[in-house]
Amino acid sequence: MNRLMKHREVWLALAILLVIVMVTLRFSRFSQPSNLLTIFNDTSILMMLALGQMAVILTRSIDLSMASNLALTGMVVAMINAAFPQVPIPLLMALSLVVGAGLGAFNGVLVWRLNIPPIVVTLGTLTIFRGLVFVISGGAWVNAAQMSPDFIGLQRVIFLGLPVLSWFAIVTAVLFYILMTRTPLGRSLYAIGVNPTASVYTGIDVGKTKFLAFTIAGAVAGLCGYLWISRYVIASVEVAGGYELTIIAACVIGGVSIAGGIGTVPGVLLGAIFLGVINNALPVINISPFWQMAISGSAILLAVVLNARGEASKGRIILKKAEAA
Amino acid sequence: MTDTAATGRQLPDRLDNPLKSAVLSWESLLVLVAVVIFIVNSFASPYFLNAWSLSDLTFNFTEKALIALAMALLIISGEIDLSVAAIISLASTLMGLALQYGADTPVLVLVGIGAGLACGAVNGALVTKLKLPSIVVTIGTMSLFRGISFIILGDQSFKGYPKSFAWFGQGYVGWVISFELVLFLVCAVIYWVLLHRTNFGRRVFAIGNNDVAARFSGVRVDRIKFILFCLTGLMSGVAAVLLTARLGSTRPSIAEGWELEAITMVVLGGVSILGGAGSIIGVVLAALIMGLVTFGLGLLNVPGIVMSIFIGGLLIVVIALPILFRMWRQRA
Amino acid sequence: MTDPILTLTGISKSFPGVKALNEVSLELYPGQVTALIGENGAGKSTLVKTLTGIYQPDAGEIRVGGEIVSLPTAHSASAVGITAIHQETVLFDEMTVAENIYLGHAPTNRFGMIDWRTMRAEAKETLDSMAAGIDPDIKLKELGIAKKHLVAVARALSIDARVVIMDEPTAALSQKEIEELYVLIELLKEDGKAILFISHKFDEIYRIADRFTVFRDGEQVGKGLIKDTSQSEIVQLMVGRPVEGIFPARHADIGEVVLQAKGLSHPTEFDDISFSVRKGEILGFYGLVGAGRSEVMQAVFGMTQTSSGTLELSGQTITPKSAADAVEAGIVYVPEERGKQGVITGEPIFKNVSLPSLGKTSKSGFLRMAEEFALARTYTERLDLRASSLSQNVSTLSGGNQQKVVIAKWLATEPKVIILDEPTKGIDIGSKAAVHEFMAELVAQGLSVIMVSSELPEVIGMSDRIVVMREGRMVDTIENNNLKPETLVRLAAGIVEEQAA
Amino acid sequence: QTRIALVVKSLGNGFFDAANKGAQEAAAELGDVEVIYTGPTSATAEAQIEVINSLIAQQVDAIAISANDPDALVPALQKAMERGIKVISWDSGVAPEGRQLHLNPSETNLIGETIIKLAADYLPDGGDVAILSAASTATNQNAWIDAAKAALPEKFANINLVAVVYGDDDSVKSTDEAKGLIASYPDLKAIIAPTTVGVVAAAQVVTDQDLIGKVNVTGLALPSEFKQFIDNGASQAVALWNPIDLGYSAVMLANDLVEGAEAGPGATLSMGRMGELTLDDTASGAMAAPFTFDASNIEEFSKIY
Ligand SMILES: Nc1ncnc2c1ncn2[C@@H]1O[C@H](COP(=O)(O)OP(=O)(O)OP(=O)(O)O)[C@@H](O)[C@H]1O
Ligand SMILES: Nc1ncnc2c1ncn2[C@@H]1O[C@H](COP(=O)(O)OP(=O)(O)OP(=O)(O)O)[C@@H](O)[C@H]1O
Ligand SMILES: [Mg+2]
Ligand SMILES: [Mg+2]
Repeated sequence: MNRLMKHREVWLALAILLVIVMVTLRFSRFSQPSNLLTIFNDTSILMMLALGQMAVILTRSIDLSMASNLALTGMVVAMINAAFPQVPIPLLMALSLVVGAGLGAFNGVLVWRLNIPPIVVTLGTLTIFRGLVFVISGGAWVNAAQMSPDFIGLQRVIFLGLPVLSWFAIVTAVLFYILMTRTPLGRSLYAIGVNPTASVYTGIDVGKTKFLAFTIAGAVAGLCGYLWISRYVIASVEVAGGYELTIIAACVIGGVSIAGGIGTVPGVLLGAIFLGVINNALPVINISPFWQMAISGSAILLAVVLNARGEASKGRIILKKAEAA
Repeated sequence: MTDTAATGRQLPDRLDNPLKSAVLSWESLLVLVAVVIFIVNSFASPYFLNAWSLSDLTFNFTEKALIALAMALLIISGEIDLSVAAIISLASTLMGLALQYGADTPVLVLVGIGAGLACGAVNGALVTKLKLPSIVVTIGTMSLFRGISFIILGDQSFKGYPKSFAWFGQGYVGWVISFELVLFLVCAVIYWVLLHRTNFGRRVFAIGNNDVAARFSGVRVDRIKFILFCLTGLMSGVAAVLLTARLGSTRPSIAEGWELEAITMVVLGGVSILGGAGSIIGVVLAALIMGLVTFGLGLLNVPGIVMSIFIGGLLIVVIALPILFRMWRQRA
Repeated sequence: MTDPILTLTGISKSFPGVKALNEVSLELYPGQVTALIGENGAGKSTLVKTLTGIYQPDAGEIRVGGEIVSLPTAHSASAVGITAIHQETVLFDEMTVAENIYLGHAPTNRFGMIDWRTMRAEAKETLDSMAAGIDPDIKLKELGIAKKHLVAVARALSIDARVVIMDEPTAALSQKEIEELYVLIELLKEDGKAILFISHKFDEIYRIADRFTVFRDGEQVGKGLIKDTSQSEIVQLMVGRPVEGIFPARHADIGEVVLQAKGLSHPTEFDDISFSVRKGEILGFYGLVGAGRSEVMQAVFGMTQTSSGTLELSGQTITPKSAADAVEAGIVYVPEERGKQGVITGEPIFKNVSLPSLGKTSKSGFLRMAEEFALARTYTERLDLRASSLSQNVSTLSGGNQQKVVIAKWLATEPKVIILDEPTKGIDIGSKAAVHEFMAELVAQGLSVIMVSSELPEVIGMSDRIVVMREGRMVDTIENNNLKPETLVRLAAGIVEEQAA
Repeated sequence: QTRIALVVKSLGNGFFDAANKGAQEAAAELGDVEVIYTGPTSATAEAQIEVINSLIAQQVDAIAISANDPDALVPALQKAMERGIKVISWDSGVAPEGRQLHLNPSETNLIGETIIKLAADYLPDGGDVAILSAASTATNQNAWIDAAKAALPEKFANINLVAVVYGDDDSVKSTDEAKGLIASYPDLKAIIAPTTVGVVAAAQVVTDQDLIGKVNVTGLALPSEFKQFIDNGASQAVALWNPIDLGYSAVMLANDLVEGAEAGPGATLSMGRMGELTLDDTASGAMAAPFTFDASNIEEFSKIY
């Protein structure tokens, strides 16, 4: 038990539970399984995006362009669907992965080959990608009526009791878990964040690994582009505007260190769910929506403070050793 | 050992000619870019070369550029503040609140600037006292500050600011020279002196290069970083006064997205996002370039979002060019 | 004579402004230890990095077992059987010991997934074979610096290599661990591996090396068999002039107490430390690596806060809350980690030197460059700094010269007490003598010096009195009169009581 | 040649694209008129001011604006008027001192009453309804909601308005708010969204949660964007004025001012084929009554706008 409490994931899970219990006290239907599953489903896209962002942050980088990538890829597939409704949805989904990965790879190449700091690169592509949404669409929206029923309906199909959207999140989470713990690439992501110099000495190609991290994040953002558009049934320039910071917030709450090298898949999932629960709970317990922003801001600050406290106990502790001996 | 001086082995101050390095500097690249854009603009639109047009142009960037001045120092010291736009919102809201209690112009200005300063102090305290990374702290306070505005204002807006207050955002000092522009130029000079000609500025660079070594060299790192956050908050407060005066009203959603624009100015101005390098002249030039690009394209009725492609592209290209040039020279 | 396993010919490597290696050659023979000797900045580590695929040589060829190889990455180096323990510990704090050993060449199952179980088992086996006593499952950050070095050794051994390179492997190890390393090296020799051993310590070179190669300023200036060559010959090759290894005679008048510490304690790092240092005195601090001496000194310097105890400077109680406070009071500290804590590598020499003295060179807060250059010139010339100009970037200086910049920076503040933490760590023999001579001069001028050092000859040769620390506590303070080195070692290692009993 | 700028809240909005159609139609009808269709990409006042500044620099003859903020644009528009540019607002208004006249798409009270009536018509026994609005600062939405609240007690006694929430014309926020309403008010019978983004979001939520037939979504919607929800039954009927007519009338009015007509309380100006506009004492006037779309006519109108 004591060992368990050392993990911040446990604390985060408890915090989420606490929020759920408190909301339930005021509004009993909140904790019904069906409502909780709805919240999970609502948070699916954020979870996936945060996992992609985590891969990047682990390498001491940051991707500010994910939301713009999502908007651009979403617009591309929505326009294709509107123009050629007969194109099968799986093909469109594959396309969204490819387009997203391509945009991510563009970030990655600039970071890898030109050594431009990631925050600068993605600050640039943040505006470029979103501008391109306008350019390709001429500013016009693609609305529900123009999308094919399959395009909209796929993620809403219930499979084994859960909507397909939730399954996307679950499968992504499992894949990321395997990637992060069991593959050389995943371990390299961590290694680069913990000690970039040492990574070079162990034969890791730091630049290329960062490139792959950006590509992975891009692919996730692209897929989420399709999911987002078909979920909110509108593709416009404004889609997911400002969402890049929410994604980073989910990572931070989930215990990913902005300095790289630290972070787990379960932590990030919980971080996203925490934000999802808060967002769902506020309207339900009749807290004015105007409080929402301040509350999530405070939650982020609280999370960083707790994170820092957790990491602070790093000292060398010469004396204790002396006492124990 | 004392006799080494006698051997007369004098270390020169510097080897390369300062003039030569000035010509090859980032700033001269920016001047070139600015001139080219200016010329292109004057050919592209018949309305560009007009005193009033050029004066209106400055309103597009002065407020953001005021923040960028302080942000430049902060980024040089290795920190960042993403909450500046939220500070504008909160400062403006508090000014509106003061207005409801009958405050007159001087008090309003003090409230705006004071609120900015206080928000900056909160950021500074969180970063320096609790040793937290500034990027996440300010993502948090960004929601918090704007969130407080929303709590205070809800769906309302404050309006009815006095005429004398409006002058700060709409007034002209003489002919087409606006108060905002004059204030910006004065602040630019002040920040230039502060960064490049004082002990404080020297220490800011040292901290940005290596804050551990700076601390070990007796630099009060935390105090300086705290001051820099306060300065950034203060300038956001000043920008809040100007913007509120220019709009004549306050909504919680005011100045949304400005943080990234201010940071773009700083980075385009040649300040290293990793800290330790940069200049105020570069930032002023970058602000001017962004103003020229957006206004020039605006005259052609190009939608703002397309302008942002140019800005984003400019950011990457201007930073990539010297790197590509160096790589090309090394290969040759 | 057997053929060499590894042959280098005509290797050159330049960095902007420095020719680190100029057409050097080197041969390594199976079952033999070759010592690579040279002053700081001679290019030893650069050679190691070109051999391990981290740097690409500008010219020259590398042959392994007679065949020309190219080493574009660290992987390709281990693939041809070259492994190295680098000078800096290049490990991962947040990862487990097992993963630190196997990162980059972890065993995988048939799906390409990392096989954690095999990895842990193999790591345990390697560590046990070294008698390291390290649990492969704990995170690296929980280990002390010496154990970390052992992990680095285990990592090098986990690669089945023909050539093992060790770049100053003993710099951070205590005597006991050094002995264990020697045993390990013997085993590797018996295995027929070729070993390249880099060290500044002649005693260990004479103890374990069979051959030597000497570098000077990036060039190979000599090589031969250790048993045929005397130490002074090697030193002569190394510095290009004879160096006498005698510590300077001092003529300082020891005066009244300047700094007095009473009962300094810290919750986790040290407890009840009391000492005093007098005008014109050198107070030595001896202990094994990790004894907590640096922590005490950093507390005196205001970098960390003590939980109890008092500090008196010239009879007045001071409580430095930051380094700035300490500098103002007249206490300065030359840190151990030069690159990280000592110099600001991105900035030129004169800015480094003037940084703590800006109050003096400036006028009401505004910079005066001329004054800064004058100040920097005065002090760097006193220390005989080797640089091309005062605007040269500190990062382009060699380690010894960087150290001089740090000392110049502090002398410019005209301090009362100067604390030197491992002032000659990793510094070559020539610069070392200069630093020692300079310390003697400082005390002659009436300064008080505290010198933290892990090198016995240095401590005994330079100090007036010696404080010995062990595991965060003060063991004893001894006058340096005909002190036997063994006495100090026993005190530091904690075997005094046993002897008495 | 007369140059009239049609400034909209944000580009890319189908409603405003339709208004532009009408504006171009007016320009063609007038002959020597060029319409500059412009606006920011994000619906903020600051961005709109930059657009206005560039129009001032281009010395256009008139600006017809649908404002993102009634007050914040006033100084910029006053500057435009000082430089001799005619300024009118349409759709979403500007405070009187910032424009010469305002064209309301319809009469505020009429709209307020219509949005409630759309819900009440399908609730013979009355019940709980809630409003999902755009931004909390949106002038026109707030005016309609006030009018609706005023009409409730007398004309729709059995309708119970339980909440007003704001989706900021953002599809995600609107979706969340709609879900919040459904979760908090189990007896909710109708969601009224007097904004085209909100109404689509609410209808999608109702469709997703299988509440078709239980919760009726209504409000103001563009037929082309909303057709499917009339088709699937998530909504019985929605209303809107014709944006084409609105854009057409705005350009006609602006042109009238350029040609020397005076705006002021009581003045009457021409709106071409839409007839005449008589200004009230705040110098604003209404174009026409809102038009209701239901299953009988949605097919036809969805092809137009
Ligand atoms: N990455 C680099 N960039 C620029 N110069 C470098 C770099 N690495 C090494 N140098 C320079 O190359 C020269 C050789 O350095 P190297 O580290 O090989 O010396 P060394 O013999 O290992 O010295 P030490 O005994 O201090 O470890 C030095 O002048 C050093 O400053
Ligand atoms: N476990 C560790 N992890 C990382 N660094 C360590 C560890 N242990 C010691 N070090 C580093 O090694 C150096 C020596 O440790 P410390 O300063 O506590 O002991 P000391 O008695 O002063 O030893 P030294 O003789 O090296 O000065 C310090 O710079 C410290 O940062
Ligand atoms: Mg070396
Ligand atoms: Mg030490």
